Amino acid sequence: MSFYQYKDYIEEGDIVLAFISRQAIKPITIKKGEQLNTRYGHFQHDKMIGMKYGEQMGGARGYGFIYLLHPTPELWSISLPHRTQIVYTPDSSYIIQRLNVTSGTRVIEAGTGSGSFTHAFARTTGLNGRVFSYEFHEPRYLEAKKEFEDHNLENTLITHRDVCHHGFEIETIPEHFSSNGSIEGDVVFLDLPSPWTAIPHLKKVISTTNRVGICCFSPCIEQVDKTIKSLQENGWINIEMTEVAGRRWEARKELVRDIKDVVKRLKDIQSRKGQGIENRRNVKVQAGEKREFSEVDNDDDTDDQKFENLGKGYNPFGKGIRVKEGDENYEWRNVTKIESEIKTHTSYLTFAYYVPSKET
Amino acid sequence: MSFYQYKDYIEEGDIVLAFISRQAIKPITIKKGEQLNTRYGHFQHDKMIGMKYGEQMGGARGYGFIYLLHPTPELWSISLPHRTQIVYTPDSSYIIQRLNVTSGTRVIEAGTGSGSFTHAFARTTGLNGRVFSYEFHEPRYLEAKKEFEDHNLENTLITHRDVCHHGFEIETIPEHFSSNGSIEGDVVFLDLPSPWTAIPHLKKVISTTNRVGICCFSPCIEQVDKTIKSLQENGWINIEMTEVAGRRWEARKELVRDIKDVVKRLKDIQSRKGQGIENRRNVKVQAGEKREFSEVDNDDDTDDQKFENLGKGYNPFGKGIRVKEGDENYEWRNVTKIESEIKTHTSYLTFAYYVPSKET
Amino acid sequence: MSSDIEVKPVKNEKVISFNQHVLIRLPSEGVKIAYLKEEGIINLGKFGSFQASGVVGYNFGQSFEIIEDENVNPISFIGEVADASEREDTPELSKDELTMMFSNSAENNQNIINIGSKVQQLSNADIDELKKSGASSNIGQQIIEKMISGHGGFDKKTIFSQQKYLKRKQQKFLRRFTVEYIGSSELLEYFIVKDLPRVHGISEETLGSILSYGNIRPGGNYLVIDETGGVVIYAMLERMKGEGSMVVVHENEHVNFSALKYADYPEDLQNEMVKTINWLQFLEPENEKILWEDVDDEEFANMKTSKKAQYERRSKRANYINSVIEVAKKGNFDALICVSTLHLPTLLPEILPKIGGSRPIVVYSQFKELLLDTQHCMMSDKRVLAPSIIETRVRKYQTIPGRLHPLMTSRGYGGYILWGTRVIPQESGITAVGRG
Amino acid sequence: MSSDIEVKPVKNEKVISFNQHVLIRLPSEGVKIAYLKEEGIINLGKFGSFQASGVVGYNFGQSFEIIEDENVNPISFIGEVADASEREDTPELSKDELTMMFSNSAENNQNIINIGSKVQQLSNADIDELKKSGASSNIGQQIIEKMISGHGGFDKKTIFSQQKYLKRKQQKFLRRFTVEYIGSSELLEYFIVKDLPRVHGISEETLGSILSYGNIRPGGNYLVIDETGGVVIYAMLERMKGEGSMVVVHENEHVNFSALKYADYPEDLQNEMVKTINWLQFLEPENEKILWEDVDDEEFANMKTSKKAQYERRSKRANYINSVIEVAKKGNFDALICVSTLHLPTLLPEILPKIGGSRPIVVYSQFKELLLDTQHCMMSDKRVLAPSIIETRVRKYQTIPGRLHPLMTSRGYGGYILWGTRVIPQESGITAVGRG
Repeated sequence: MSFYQYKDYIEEGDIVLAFISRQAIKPITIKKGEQLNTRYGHFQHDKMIGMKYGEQMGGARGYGFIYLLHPTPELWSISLPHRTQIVYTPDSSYIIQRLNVTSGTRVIEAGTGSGSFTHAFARTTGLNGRVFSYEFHEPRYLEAKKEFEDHNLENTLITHRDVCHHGFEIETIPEHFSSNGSIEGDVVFLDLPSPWTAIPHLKKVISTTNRVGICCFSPCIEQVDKTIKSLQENGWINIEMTEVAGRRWEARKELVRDIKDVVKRLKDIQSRKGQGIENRRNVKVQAGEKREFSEVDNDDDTDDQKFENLGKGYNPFGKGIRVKEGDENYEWRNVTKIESEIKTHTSYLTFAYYVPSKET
Repeated sequence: MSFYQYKDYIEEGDIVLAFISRQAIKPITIKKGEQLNTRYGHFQHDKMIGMKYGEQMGGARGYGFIYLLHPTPELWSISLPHRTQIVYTPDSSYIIQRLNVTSGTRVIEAGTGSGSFTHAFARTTGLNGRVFSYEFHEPRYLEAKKEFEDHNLENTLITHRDVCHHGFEIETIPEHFSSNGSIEGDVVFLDLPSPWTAIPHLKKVISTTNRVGICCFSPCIEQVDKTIKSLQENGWINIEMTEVAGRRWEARKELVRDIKDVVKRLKDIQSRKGQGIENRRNVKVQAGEKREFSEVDNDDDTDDQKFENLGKGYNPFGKGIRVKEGDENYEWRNVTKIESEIKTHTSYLTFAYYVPSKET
Repeated sequence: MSSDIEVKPVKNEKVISFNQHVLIRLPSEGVKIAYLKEEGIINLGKFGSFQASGVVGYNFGQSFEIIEDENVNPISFIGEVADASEREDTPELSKDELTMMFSNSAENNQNIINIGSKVQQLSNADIDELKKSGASSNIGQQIIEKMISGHGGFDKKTIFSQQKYLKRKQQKFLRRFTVEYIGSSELLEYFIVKDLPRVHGISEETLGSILSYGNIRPGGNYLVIDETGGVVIYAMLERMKGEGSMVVVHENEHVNFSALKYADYPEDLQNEMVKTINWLQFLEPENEKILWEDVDDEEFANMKTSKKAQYERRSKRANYINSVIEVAKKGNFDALICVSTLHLPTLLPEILPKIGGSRPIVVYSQFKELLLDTQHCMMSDKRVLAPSIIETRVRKYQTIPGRLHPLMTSRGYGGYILWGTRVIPQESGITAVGRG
Repeated sequence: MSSDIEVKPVKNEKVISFNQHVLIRLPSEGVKIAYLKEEGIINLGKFGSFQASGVVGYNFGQSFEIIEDENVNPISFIGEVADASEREDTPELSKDELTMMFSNSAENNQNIINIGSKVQQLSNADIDELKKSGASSNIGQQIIEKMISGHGGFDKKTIFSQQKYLKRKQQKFLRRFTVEYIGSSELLEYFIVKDLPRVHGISEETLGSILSYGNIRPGGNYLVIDETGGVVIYAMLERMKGEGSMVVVHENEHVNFSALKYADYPEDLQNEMVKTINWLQFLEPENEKILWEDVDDEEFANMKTSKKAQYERRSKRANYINSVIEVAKKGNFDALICVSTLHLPTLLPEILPKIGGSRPIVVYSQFKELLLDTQHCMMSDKRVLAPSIIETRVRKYQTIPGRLHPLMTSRGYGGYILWGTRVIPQESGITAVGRG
């Protein structure tokens, strides 16, 4: 299992994302003898071995099912618990695209946070690229370090460091991460409480030979203000702040309720009411153009009770009974429904470039 | 013609909004002998008199048409030239709703600006309500004053005033505008460059007997910051800043392009190509499962030229010919298309309330 | 201009009064509707209860805190900090200061640690003790602060989890509330919180746009379809404030006006302004008119008392139905306001003749796709000019100077409106120029 | 881990080089693509023209101003202010200062007056004179400033009209530009400006989400439908940088790769990575394989020279088609990337078997309604898990400290993607629990 390429069949030691529902995707590492227990069933690792990634798997006791998914940075990010601070795909995909992160790009990221964006950087830069990730908070650093090792993120180097105070330089860069003894980052991503304190340290670690892009990720507008000023003071150009709004829509069906059926139903009610009255009181129903009062009026309580005995009557829209969405006995219209909770803000994204001057 | 009620038939002196196109709605005042000239035709006022509001009207020389619309604040706002600063309906309708402006509400508005929002306030508060509008800029004040008179906005009083420096108090309030000798505004709308300088003056003119709502309308975030501080210092509570995004969608149709037709067309091309080659070269076309090379290859220039002589061939999607949207010979799918230019920002709206303390 | 006509208010909108419904806004951002009876006690559940008489006489918008014996004290706003002298313990932190602190840590969230129950040093027993220790309502605030100060990792939590934490705690302990007038926004908010599908996901801003694009104003005469139980009708009535009328078309035997029970309109005023008619009556007026002939005086005099009552009731109802059918037949309504799940492409052509020239057509739906079909139907029907689907979305901000940002999440709803203008096309003799 | 493998760059992405296309960004926010030939002159129309050799050797991202004799000077950025010593006249206003001034007046726009041509005190003759008076390129800046200072009402205009005014003037006179590498965002931007319908309204952010949700990376093997003329293919190639491959299915005799002409990929590399096949070949592979038998050596030797060339060409082409048909038949692609106006509910079931297990399906459309139909089709077809329509929209700000606000208007485009995961459902024996 690797974030750098797909494999087809599951083996022991592989990571599988067990898709239980849209809201529940659980990462597991396959180990003989173990079992995944969910409220939708129990799933033995032994049986997963040899199955195809993507396969649907039935539960051990004959009920429930999951799908066995191959990890990708995008699925990984939605499998993380929501309490963690995560840079989700609408933001990360835009940052990657806008800063032209491709195979071979050298990325500087601080802080690592949940490590979700690190995965996307690692995948996109590939084995020819390098990701230098910095995390200040030690427990989180250790957790991320282990996770990156478990996930074989070979092109990623995580460092325990408060970059705001101590900068980005690494004394002993492993040789295969070094570019002429230096970091030489092409792209910088700062998800820090005070990026303006880190920006002055960047000059020592960014590329000396090509244009460098940066994105600073800050929730509050006042942080943006300070960030812009710091970027300006440190020679960054083309500064532009943006926001990304990501929305997700589900497919739904809405019942087509035609007026003809409404009218038919109202007529049915009237005729049954008239019939009821006739039966009960033997009142002669006028066969004229206009209606007898009793056919339209039912504010007489005793009438109502009696009508109920006449049965359910014509009901075109299944009111009162539960109509299953998409029931073929009814006509439906496809509609899109927005997710029930939308992310109205993630952070402000401040982009800029640094162009090292060229001696000519 | 009045913004307070509809009339059915057009009379001399009435204002008519001549709907020429979605982009061109022209307000005219009906005057015998005059003519509206547009590039879509010429329209005589004389003929408009006696026509119904809403009627389609043909041009004088037998071509072109317009619709004769009754003014409403919403149509009025879209009839204004775009260069003017206008509070459009997505913002104004929200402000009116959120601040509970209804029949009888007493509104304070500064500045008047294009007068567009004033119309909406005047309509909604009705003849029992009052609108106190302030404009600093004299030419704009004079223009708005005349317009309000022409439009019979009887419940609206416009004052030429720099409210930031001189406050809102009016020395001689016309009696039918006065409430116990005072303005006693229930709702305040400030569309000013520096609302924070006007806020301290409000206390003298807002209601002393009920909760007062305010909305400050500012394009820049830094203005919001100052506004919030001023509101806090002046005892306003429940301060909340919001943004309104308004989007407009048009109905369009997209051609349904089925894969069966694609395949049919490719087969048609091949068969005509094969036929062409056969005709020209008398090459025996193999009747086997697989294709003769010449049927799929056409990188021979001379072939291409010859094929053109074979006629248009099967063309399921009208490529090359212009298919009119909705042409009944094709299958279509209804889609919504967003307007070509969207307003991504109007202003930030900062709301707050002031509750006069009650002696108990 | 009716400058000296003083409109009789149908209910008190300014001062909290008896025999009226009010909206109670709770620290949890929850809302509740209560009816203020004299001698009545309003129970806010875990927030406590108070005597209605304690709040009556204050202006709407007033905040209170519950003190001993179901009494209340007015406070300037729901986040107000009580005097330090009333406090018993340190640290003294106002809600604003707390919020500042929480937000502050967003700029310094490097120390976030995983907070389990172990760092929350206050036991349930501690909380109970605190609850007992003071009769004053600021105990709620105190408990929150104590919990926060006892919460080792609190200032290290992320802004998001802190907000959630504070809200959860406020919800649990603060005994404060605000009494508000039930305007249409408040009524809508109540149902959005309580039962969003019932109001078909209409947001406040979309309701506002319905009313503005619909040109709703005092004195108008509207045709209305409202499947929200009356929230839209209430919003219209509030805009009209006693002047004008509407015909409401519905699909059942009885119209559902359940939301109007909080409206506190006098029954006769409501009946005068809101006429109801079902679709059968609307579409087949001649068939559905009720055959009614008054009996002559002699016959009436001979009726039994019970029969007389029935006769009069039926007479009134027949006359009502026939008169509404007449109003609908006459048409020339000042707008169509439609908030419905009915399939409009087949229904709309039946309604359009009833709308006056140049009047607005406003149709709401939760789903843009449904409006799209209606929009296409309008475009082939020449009687609606320039139909557009309009989406209005409000984004709210955390409004703390220095810590401004949009709220991180919101519920996904709001809906769309389709707005056009009823026009009267010429049958013939019109030649378009330069347009497709 | 291939630490010491140095990848040979397919083209120079760092330094402006000859024989490569570049993007030229103009002060008007227009963009242009130019090919840098040695000895070549690049003509920017009204902005002037310059020698290609003047920009070669600088880093991509470098800005220049045109001086005399089609030479250029490097400048630090496009809004850079030249040294005061180089100037001839006052007032000295930098672009930033100007922008500040314009914005400032947004806070003081009470003095707005209707500005007609009469307040613009600079005549065309004045402008011509100014143009002649200096050979230096900062004449553009000077003219703008002169016009502004001569423009009595300028500081009284609204922020909106000022911005428009400044842009119009910059567009007309500033002789500055930036040379940028044509990444996929730049190529897309070029087409958005030049021909939006051609790229089906894809925005930069949506292109980014296609590539991320599609898990595009070096070494992948993708199935692609791209009706944008190759913009999406280019974006994928850029992410893959020489590693991996894709099969592109198209509907015409020849695939349209017109956008790739700016890509500067060596032809053999492009041909190796991008294989093409038409729908007939894809859907009916057995029928569409080409019957080809090599002639024996003797027969070949006896061919006329022209016949030999044709034979070899046809042999190569037949082998190519047959090999691509084989690759497509084999399937197991690492993603489906589909940017097409074809009707997918009928097409998708034919494609799905070719996509490997757990691989992403990403479908783009300009219209949500079209994706909705496809989404419903996926939901009844069990082979796509959890399909969602995703909308990503970026909002850009006027980024001047103290004057921050979102841009007032933007073009309405962007599109939507439908993202799901290809799965392999069990035919039988699965019992759902607790889910509908």
